[in-house]
Amino acid sequence: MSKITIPLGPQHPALKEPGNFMLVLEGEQIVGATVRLGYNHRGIEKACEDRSFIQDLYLIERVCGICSHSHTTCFCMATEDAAKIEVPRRAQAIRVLVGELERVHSHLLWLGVAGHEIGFDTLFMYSWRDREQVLDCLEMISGNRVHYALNTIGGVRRDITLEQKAEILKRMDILEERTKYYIQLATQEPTVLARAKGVGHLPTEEAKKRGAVGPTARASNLPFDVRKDDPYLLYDELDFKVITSDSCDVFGRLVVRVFELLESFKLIRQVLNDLPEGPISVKVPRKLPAGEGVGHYEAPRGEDIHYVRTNGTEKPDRVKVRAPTLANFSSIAYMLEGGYLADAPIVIAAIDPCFSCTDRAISIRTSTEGEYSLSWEDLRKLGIEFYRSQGIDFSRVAK
Amino acid sequence: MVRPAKMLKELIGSLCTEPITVRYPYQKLRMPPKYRGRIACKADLCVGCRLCVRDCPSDAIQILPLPGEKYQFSYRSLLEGKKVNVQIEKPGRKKFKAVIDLGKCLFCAQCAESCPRKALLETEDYELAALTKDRLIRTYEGDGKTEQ
Amino acid sequence: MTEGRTEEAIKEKLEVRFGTNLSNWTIQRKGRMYVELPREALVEVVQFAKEELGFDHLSTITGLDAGEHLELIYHLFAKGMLLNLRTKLPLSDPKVKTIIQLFPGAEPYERELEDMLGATVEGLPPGRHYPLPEDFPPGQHPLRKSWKVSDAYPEEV
Amino acid sequence: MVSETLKASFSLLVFPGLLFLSSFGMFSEWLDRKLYARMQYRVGPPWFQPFADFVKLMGKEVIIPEAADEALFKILPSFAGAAVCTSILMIPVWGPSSVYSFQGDLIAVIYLLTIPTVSFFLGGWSSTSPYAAIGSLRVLTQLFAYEVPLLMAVLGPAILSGTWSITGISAFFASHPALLPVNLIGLVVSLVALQGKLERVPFDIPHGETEIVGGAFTEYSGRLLAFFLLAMDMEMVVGAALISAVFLGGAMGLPGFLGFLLFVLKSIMIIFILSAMRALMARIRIDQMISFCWKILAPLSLLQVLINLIVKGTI
Repeated sequence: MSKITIPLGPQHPALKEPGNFMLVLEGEQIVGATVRLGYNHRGIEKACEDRSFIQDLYLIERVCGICSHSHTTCFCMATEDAAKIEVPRRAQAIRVLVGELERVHSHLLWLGVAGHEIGFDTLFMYSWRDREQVLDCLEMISGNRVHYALNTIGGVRRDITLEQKAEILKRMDILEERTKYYIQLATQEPTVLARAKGVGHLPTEEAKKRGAVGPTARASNLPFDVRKDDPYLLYDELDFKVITSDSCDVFGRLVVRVFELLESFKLIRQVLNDLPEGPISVKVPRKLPAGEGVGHYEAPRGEDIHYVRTNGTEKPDRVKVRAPTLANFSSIAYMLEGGYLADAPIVIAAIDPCFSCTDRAISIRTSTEGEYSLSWEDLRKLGIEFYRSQGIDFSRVAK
Repeated sequence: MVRPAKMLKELIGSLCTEPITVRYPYQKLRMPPKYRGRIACKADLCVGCRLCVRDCPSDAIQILPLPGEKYQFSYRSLLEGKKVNVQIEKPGRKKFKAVIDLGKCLFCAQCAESCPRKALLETEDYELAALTKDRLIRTYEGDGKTEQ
Repeated sequence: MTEGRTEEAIKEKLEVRFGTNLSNWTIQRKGRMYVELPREALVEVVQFAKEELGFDHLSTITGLDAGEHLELIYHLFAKGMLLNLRTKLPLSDPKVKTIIQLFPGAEPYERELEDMLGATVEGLPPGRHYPLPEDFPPGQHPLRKSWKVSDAYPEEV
Repeated sequence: MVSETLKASFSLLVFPGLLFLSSFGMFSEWLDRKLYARMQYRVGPPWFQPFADFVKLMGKEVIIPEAADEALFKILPSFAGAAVCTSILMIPVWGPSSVYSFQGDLIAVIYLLTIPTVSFFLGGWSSTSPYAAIGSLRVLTQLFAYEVPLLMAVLGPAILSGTWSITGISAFFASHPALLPVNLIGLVVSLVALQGKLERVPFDIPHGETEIVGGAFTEYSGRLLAFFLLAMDMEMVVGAALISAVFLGGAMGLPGFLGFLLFVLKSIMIIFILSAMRALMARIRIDQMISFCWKILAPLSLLQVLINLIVKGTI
């Protein structure tokens, strides 16, 4: 049978972000896969170098739209290490709380996306409906739904009140019940099992060799979790389990994420019931002393690492961001090969990719020679002309 | 343990309840207190330190001095033999206006935090879409109620 | 892997094996240590750390332009410990040997060093650019301190 | 002769043909979408949404790939629609009998209903895009999987009633309603196969959007796409009508308008089952689909034929 090469991306309904996978097909079977990234390089690392630390916080937050708190916490921890700043315990607890709420939101989002990739839109709608609960919590704490802007160097910007605490605990009970339902669903619905079991196999040694992180690694029976292995904030005082699965496939990744939700609820309750008293931030000078620091954080997608070097001015000398997806990339090509085309979207989605975080960092490109750009007016004119040629006149419709 | 049609009960339940969707333009969303919506400015309180401008991650805010109030009087000059108008600025604090470009704003409210006089506020206003870019630029003078 | 492993023990083991090659030890806090080594010894030290000391996860490679030289920092991770190996490359000859035979996952990090900082990683198989586009002006490396957006896109500024 | 031609064109173009079928098809698309949405806690579209979509697509620019065979590319959508319109003539809609009825029209309808599928395949194949090529290959592969169980499932009632005409079958069941439950397995098999024919979840493999974008329709746009989608809607009505006539006794002998009402009611019921099926499951892979059809559906329909042979022998 002749081979067909199918491009998956950079624009494709399965991928919500730009990444390119060239799949060589023999019938339905994938015999070769190449991964190409770099479509969304935004120059964040370079941009950080000529902004002040406070401005960088909000820039770093925009590395990722889902794990915004992970990146800022990681950046703050690296900067605080470099400048030898001690963060109050209450601030650390609030960081843990928001980090876990974010993990719940991210995992529920993933569950929905995974459902959509295997054509199970009902699961998608249900899990996103439930995700609103946790988004409401985050909105209540921080005032924003996605980019919480809660971290600042030396602490957090907003405190948790008693009413908020009660409200969050109430919503966590609802979510826990829903999560248990999803566990049943994932392990009992035959079509989900048919699409998840044995798909995208990644054996333990291969995961270790290719440096897989996060739920991808844990589903390959590799108990690697920064929260346990390199405890930061208050994690060494909190009680939680590292969830692993030995099935090494998409089903394992699904199970690991859903059970991690339960662990997160446990953590959220622990933090809220035992919130340390005290200030929520310390005063930090604008100019930080010279030094360097590494932030190490378990984002919902896996290990996130930031390196910050300060040079005594109010701007950093170098900020390096390594988002979790990049570490999982060499595993994708391995998992795709030998699989079916129909499984490609779910295999890619199973690492919960976030290409824009991965690429982070250069500038906007505008018109180059040979291309042209259209202004709003030009577009409108073009549209009116087209419809006029079809016999409909839109020219009197208001702008 | 495999159970086909696992969700059937839930589906029927969903058919019998109201949709979860908020029918937005007809039904407004309720924002929690301290929601970070449009940033407003009580320009009366502004002392023109421009800390907000310095901290804004996206250059969305500008603080511009307002021409102060003036005493105006005129007298007939004996030397030139004609009427001369004289303006003298009233003594007192200088006034400022804030120009905030909502197209650039990130709604992080760092400016509200940086402001030593708490002149900048977070509001619960979230319906900020506009058809043209220039309508996204809001100017605040006086007590913050007036805007363009 | 070994629970009783301390920063000092690792320092001692590395010093016994590589002696004077290593300099500028910093133990910043629990689980964070920095050490500087010449680039010739890099592959050997990484291999030793991976095989003998249990640092089996490469978190990332940071590259930065420190003025007169490029500085690379290899962040190796083992349970509870982040070992940061620092090596300096002169700007006139920014060459370093690849470590993808030890950590296959290091390929994108090394490509990034080539693209963004203009280091030459010897032994990296030919491949596409990452993360810069294929038509990016050659010889320009955005993370060098001297680089400006106008160098690559003059029409934008 | 002239009146005969007039009658034929009226039934082909107005009732129960194109005009009725397309409006009822759009209604059932809306119903399907609304039910699907309500099962997911959503609001769903307003009643005129399918019509608005159709009008919008009619106004859009038609883009034909350069490498495609233009004539074939353009003719296929009307081909698909025409085949569906013809097939409704042999299914009773108004009252207990259809417009044209003859021995063997059951087989004719089943074959007329494969024409849209074949035209989807040809349309995708002639548009020479990799997504469309994969999609149309899947259309054809899937056709071989569900067609046999569907045919064997409708064979059961035909054997039981001893006639090959749809009108005859529904008349037989109208007079022997006690025999309806005998065909339960066949009904289930044919509902599942119909889901496959209409390319809906869990069998929407030919245009699984997360895998191959639009499948066979990837390169279709504007008017041509509108007609393809309309043909799909009409196919849903014809499929539901076929099942209601063959397995549920059609109009149950009720004359004229009452029979028509019963037809609408039964179609709505079948559409409800189809939407529930769509909401309940994930899309399966093409290899899983084929093994499911051949290993489970086909033996089940054989069992149905066997049961009906035994029942036929006893009555």
